[in-house]
Amino acid sequence: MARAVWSIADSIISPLGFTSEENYSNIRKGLSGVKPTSNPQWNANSFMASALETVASSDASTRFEQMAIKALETALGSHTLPSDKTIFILSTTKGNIDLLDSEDADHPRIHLHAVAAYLADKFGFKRSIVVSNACISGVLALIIAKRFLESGAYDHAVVLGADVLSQFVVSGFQSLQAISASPCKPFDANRTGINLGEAAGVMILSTDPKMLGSKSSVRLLGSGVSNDANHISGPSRTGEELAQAIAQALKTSELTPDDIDFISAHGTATVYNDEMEAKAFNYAGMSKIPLNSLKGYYGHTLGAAGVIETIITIHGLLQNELIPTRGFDTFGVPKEINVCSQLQSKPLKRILKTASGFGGCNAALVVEKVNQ
Amino acid sequence: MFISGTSIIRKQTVIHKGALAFENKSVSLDDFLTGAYNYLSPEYPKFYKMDRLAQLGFLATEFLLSDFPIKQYSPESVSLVLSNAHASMDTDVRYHESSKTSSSPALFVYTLPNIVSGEICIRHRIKGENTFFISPAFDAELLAAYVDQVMVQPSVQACIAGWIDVMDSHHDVFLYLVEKEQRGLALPHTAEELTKLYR
Amino acid sequence: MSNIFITGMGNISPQKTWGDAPLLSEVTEHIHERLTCIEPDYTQWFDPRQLRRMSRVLKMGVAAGSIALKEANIAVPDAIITGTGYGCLEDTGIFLSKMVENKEEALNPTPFIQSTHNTIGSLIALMLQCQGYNQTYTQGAFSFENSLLDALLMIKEEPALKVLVGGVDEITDYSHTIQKRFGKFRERSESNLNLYKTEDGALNGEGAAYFVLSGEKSGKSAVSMEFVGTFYKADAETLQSGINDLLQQAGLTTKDIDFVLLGNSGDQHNDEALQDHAFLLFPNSSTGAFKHLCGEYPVASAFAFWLGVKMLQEQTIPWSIVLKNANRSLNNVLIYNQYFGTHHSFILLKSCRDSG
Amino acid sequence: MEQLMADLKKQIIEALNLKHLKPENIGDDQPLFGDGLGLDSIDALELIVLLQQSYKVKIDNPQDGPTIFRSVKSIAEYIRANQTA
Amino acid sequence: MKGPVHVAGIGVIAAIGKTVEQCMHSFRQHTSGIGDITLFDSVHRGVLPVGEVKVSNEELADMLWLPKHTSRTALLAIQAAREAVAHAGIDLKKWRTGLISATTVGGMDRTEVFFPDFSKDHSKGKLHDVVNHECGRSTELMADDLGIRHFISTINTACSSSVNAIALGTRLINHGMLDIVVAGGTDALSKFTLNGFNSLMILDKEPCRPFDATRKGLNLGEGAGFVVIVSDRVLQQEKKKSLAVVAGYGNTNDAYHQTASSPEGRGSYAAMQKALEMSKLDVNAIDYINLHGTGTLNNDVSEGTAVKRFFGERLPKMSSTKAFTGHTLGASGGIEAVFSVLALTHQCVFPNLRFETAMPEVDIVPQQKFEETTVNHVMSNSFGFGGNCSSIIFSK
Repeated sequence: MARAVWSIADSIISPLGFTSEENYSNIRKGLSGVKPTSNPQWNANSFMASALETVASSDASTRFEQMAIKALETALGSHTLPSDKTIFILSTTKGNIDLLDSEDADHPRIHLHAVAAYLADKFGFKRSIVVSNACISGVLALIIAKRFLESGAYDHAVVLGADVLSQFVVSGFQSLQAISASPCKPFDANRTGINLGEAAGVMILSTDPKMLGSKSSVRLLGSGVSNDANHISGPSRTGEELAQAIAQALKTSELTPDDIDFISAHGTATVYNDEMEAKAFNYAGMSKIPLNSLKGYYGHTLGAAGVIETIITIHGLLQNELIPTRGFDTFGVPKEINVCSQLQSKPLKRILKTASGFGGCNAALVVEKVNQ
Repeated sequence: MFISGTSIIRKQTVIHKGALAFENKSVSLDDFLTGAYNYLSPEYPKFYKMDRLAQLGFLATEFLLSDFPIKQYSPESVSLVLSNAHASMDTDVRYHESSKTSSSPALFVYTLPNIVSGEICIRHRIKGENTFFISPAFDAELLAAYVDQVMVQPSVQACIAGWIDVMDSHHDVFLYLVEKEQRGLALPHTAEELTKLYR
Repeated sequence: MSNIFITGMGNISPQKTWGDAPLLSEVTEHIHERLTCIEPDYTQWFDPRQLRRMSRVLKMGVAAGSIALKEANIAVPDAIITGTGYGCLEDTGIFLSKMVENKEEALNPTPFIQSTHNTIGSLIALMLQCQGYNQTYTQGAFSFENSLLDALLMIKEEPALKVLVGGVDEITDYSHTIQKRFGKFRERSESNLNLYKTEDGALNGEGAAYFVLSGEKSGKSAVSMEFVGTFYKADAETLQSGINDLLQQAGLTTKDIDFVLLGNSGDQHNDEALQDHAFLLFPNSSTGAFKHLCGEYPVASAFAFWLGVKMLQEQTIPWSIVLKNANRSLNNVLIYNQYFGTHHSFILLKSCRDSG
Repeated sequence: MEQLMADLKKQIIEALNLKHLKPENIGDDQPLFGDGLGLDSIDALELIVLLQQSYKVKIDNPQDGPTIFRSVKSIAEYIRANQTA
Repeated sequence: MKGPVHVAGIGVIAAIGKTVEQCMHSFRQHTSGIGDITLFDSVHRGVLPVGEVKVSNEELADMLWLPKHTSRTALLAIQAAREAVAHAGIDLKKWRTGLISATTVGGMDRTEVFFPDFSKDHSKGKLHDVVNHECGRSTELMADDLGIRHFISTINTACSSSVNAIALGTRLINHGMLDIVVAGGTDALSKFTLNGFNSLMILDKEPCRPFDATRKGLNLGEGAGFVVIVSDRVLQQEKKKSLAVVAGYGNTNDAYHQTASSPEGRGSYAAMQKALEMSKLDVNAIDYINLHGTGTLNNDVSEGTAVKRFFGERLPKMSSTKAFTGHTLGASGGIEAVFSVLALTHQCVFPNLRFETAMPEVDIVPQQKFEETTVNHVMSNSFGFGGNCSSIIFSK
């Protein structure tokens, strides 16, 4: 029997706040970080994005690192983790890619493993690894952490998901014509693409229930990961593969679809992604289960998305609240799904977090509330 | 867990299961890659659209699976755990250059390391899980430990794992196949064996 | 001592390896992408009627066998053992292309008859009317070593036997074209003498060499074969323990090896590994290489065998083969061959001048 | 007939690689097998192929070889008798 | 340190069965495997009968979990060798194990696929079709599959190859160099051999009739047969049953002609003699001979004459099983070694199908019915082009 893996602390640094609680309360209020953004370094013209204007680089650290450090400091708080029993996992797609634009293009920390080592060193973690698997990186990093903890290789894991806006990423998504000129509308009939965003989120996982103290908490259950084997940048036409990852997550949790109370979907608000997800949830027998996408609040934060969206969903789980899908008003996907459009109260026990990304990858993770 | 095959590409030389399979040092890396493709003649014109990382991954798996019928496993039961040091930096730099004039979407889609995983999955119809780690150097401990954890997932039968790095003309690929069953000369899947095989 | 003596040798190779000239006093330079044998005039040994149906590889093999028997001063051996990785490629190619061209109609039988690997050894038997043991091994780069091992067992079983053992392989236009497409062989025409100076891969070669092995010393037989060991897909540790076991059984240690003849082929990847390993195992021995002289082919170790025996017989080290000279007298020569990293073999040759 | 035999001699030398012989060395009636030219059963099979390729004359039973291939003359006679054109 | 070398496991695939058990069943039922070509294209399809293993390459590859472009020669070999190893039930990795295989065509069945494209344009043809062309490669594929690294060898002395493989294995065990050897042979049908034998005009257009007066030639077949031979020590320590012991073997050359056997069968006589001498048996002790018996005019007279000379008037029971399987070339010695061991373990002799009238040249009347009878010593003959002759004796 694998050891139980608990979430013992978390943090989010985003335009919606500098702690998870602050973020959650702003989302409850319906606020969004997405707004017209003018930053000549990123793009000559103004564009719609969720940018974190209050964090700047320092002499020692880049913007990316500053965000990461703040998130780590907040989450770690008073927790001291034994360095030899703790693994630090960084989830990011591009890390310090904006250094390519700076005068310091040869900066050693342009390489992802070097950033991870730098952050690990700052916080005294002996072992760090980097997961860079496109937009499922965050969920995947949680799954990897969970596996390392279950196997007994480590007792604690610090999972950091982070990505920043940059000329690189903005121009890239623009070249793909994927960026919406207005705030994104996941699963909506009038959706026109994504908004980019930047954020950092940290989850501290542990196998030691004593670390939980007296508060209610959650444990990570089963997971599933799959590949479409269809197209490197377009999602599967059928959604079978995401459904397969979900089925795998349920199976390894020893649950059925009915045991899931709420789904935090990927919901990027591109035409094809949202269609694919709708098909997948049908395949998985989950068309009736309420779901949301948090992209309307944060934009697509790439390597951070899986972590911060899991954190917000966990907070909803603990509060027995369903967070609505900001931007959604007219149902617009070819298969029936239950898109949550209003803040609701409901007894919740388990949630499912999914993500899908370039390269055809999909990930799914089940989280369960445990009342102490 | 057992290592049933390996494929190495470095110094413009392909070593398959320990034997020299293809070599051409007198040309550029790109010409070497096309040479190796022509040698295999797999009739997969999409190869020419790929970036170097994906081309290397394509070729290495082509060799790795050339004498292994991976298709006998169900698509869902085969996984991929890859790693490297430079992520997609080789293509990132090229894309970044292109973005100064007009951004190339064809290049941008390759600016993620796991695109190579996607290409391999498409080519071999692999639908199991994939993971991409970034490490400063080939990390036998990480691969041995993590691949074992992937392999104990109930649905997983086989896993293609290893190291696939490219930056400018530097390239270093070491892919291997892990299976639950020991067949033939398969070696135990341990960090020690991996270190030996990688050397 | 094993008491397996080499009493006669015949070698047709890309060098002038027959006749009376001192050992490799002249090295033949080939400027071509493959090394081809320098062939003698076969009519000096055979009636043209005997030669009329023979392909090149058959002539080379039969001639090498005949030279070896002459040197050993025996008319008919007790056994004939042949190693060939590729067999008779030319006839195989002719039959295949005719089969395709003529759409399986009206095919000449001769190339088919002579396409089988045992043609070389059985033709020698037929010409000599030798009804004894007749064997052909075809295990890639172990073909010659397998043959030596068989001879070794045979002489241990019956020391009076005189066994003709050889290794024969040819390059044909078809085989060269196909092998080049595998990218293992270099494609540029350049001097074979520069083989180890560039990184382009191995140089395709060929050759035919036969030896008379016997449990009884005679004539020039101042050299014995102590052991032969083959290692398939072995790692460095297996090779190390393998050579140590073989040496121990022969009552020797790595320190006793005076000269190591290495199977460097010009393929840098495997050459580096081989050389590093040899320097590690035999730090104080002289080392040399031979494939710039004969090229890479499955039975190249038969060329090395000839070279090693000659070196011990004449007590000379040809300058053209030296990689490292440790200035040692020549008593034990170890052939440490490798073939594209998958096939490794050890053969130990020993001088027996002193033991009378 | 003379021309046919002259052609045959050239073709036999070529097909059986009898380079040490010239056409004039082969007598019309000289036995080809055994002590004559020293040909053997493989040569007989080669001659069957030669007749089929050059003269479209088929010999189905190799046992007929010794009679047909006794000499150049007997081959020529067989060709004449069996050529359909 | 010579001790008896035992047969501890057998495996076979041939036109009459994919396993030992299926072959035994065919023998009991007198079911021949000779029929039309169905698995490859040839102008001789429908004209020349063959002994085909009725499983396509794809099915074989699927069955064995091997890649589809693997040569048929290797696929057949792996099937038979796996059966033999499983039958022996010994963990090969615990001992010094060698693999000695025999083949005459190697990967020719794939080279034939490669060659038409290649001959039109030398940059064409898929290289994975020729990569395993060499005979030795099929053995390496087997070694990789069975996990054998200690010693590998391939023998190609045409149709006598596999007997020589088993003999070499026995010697290596006797010399204390190996503990276990998987030995035998394999060959797949190919257009190359079919046309080759056709150019020699020794293929019968009817199912072959070895030793019959009306015989017209041989039928080609395909398959593989392997035995696992072990030292006495292995047998004791692994607590296994000995199926048979290798009592003697002989290898000679007829030195008469490139393809034909001498009329008096001097090479075959000498091979039988050497084998018998080594076994230290009396000539009358041989209970059954599995003859080479290809069905060609030349072989059967030559072999028949040698057998008559060797055994005198008191001939043992004998038959050629090639009327069942076709002539499987390099595999024949291995397949027939398996049959010889079966004769000992099942105490039976196999029929020589389709025999009706004895040859006028030499009066040989082979066994015509499957029969259960006392069999203590079996001789198996295999002769080949180039005059290679081998004979082997298995005893209970």
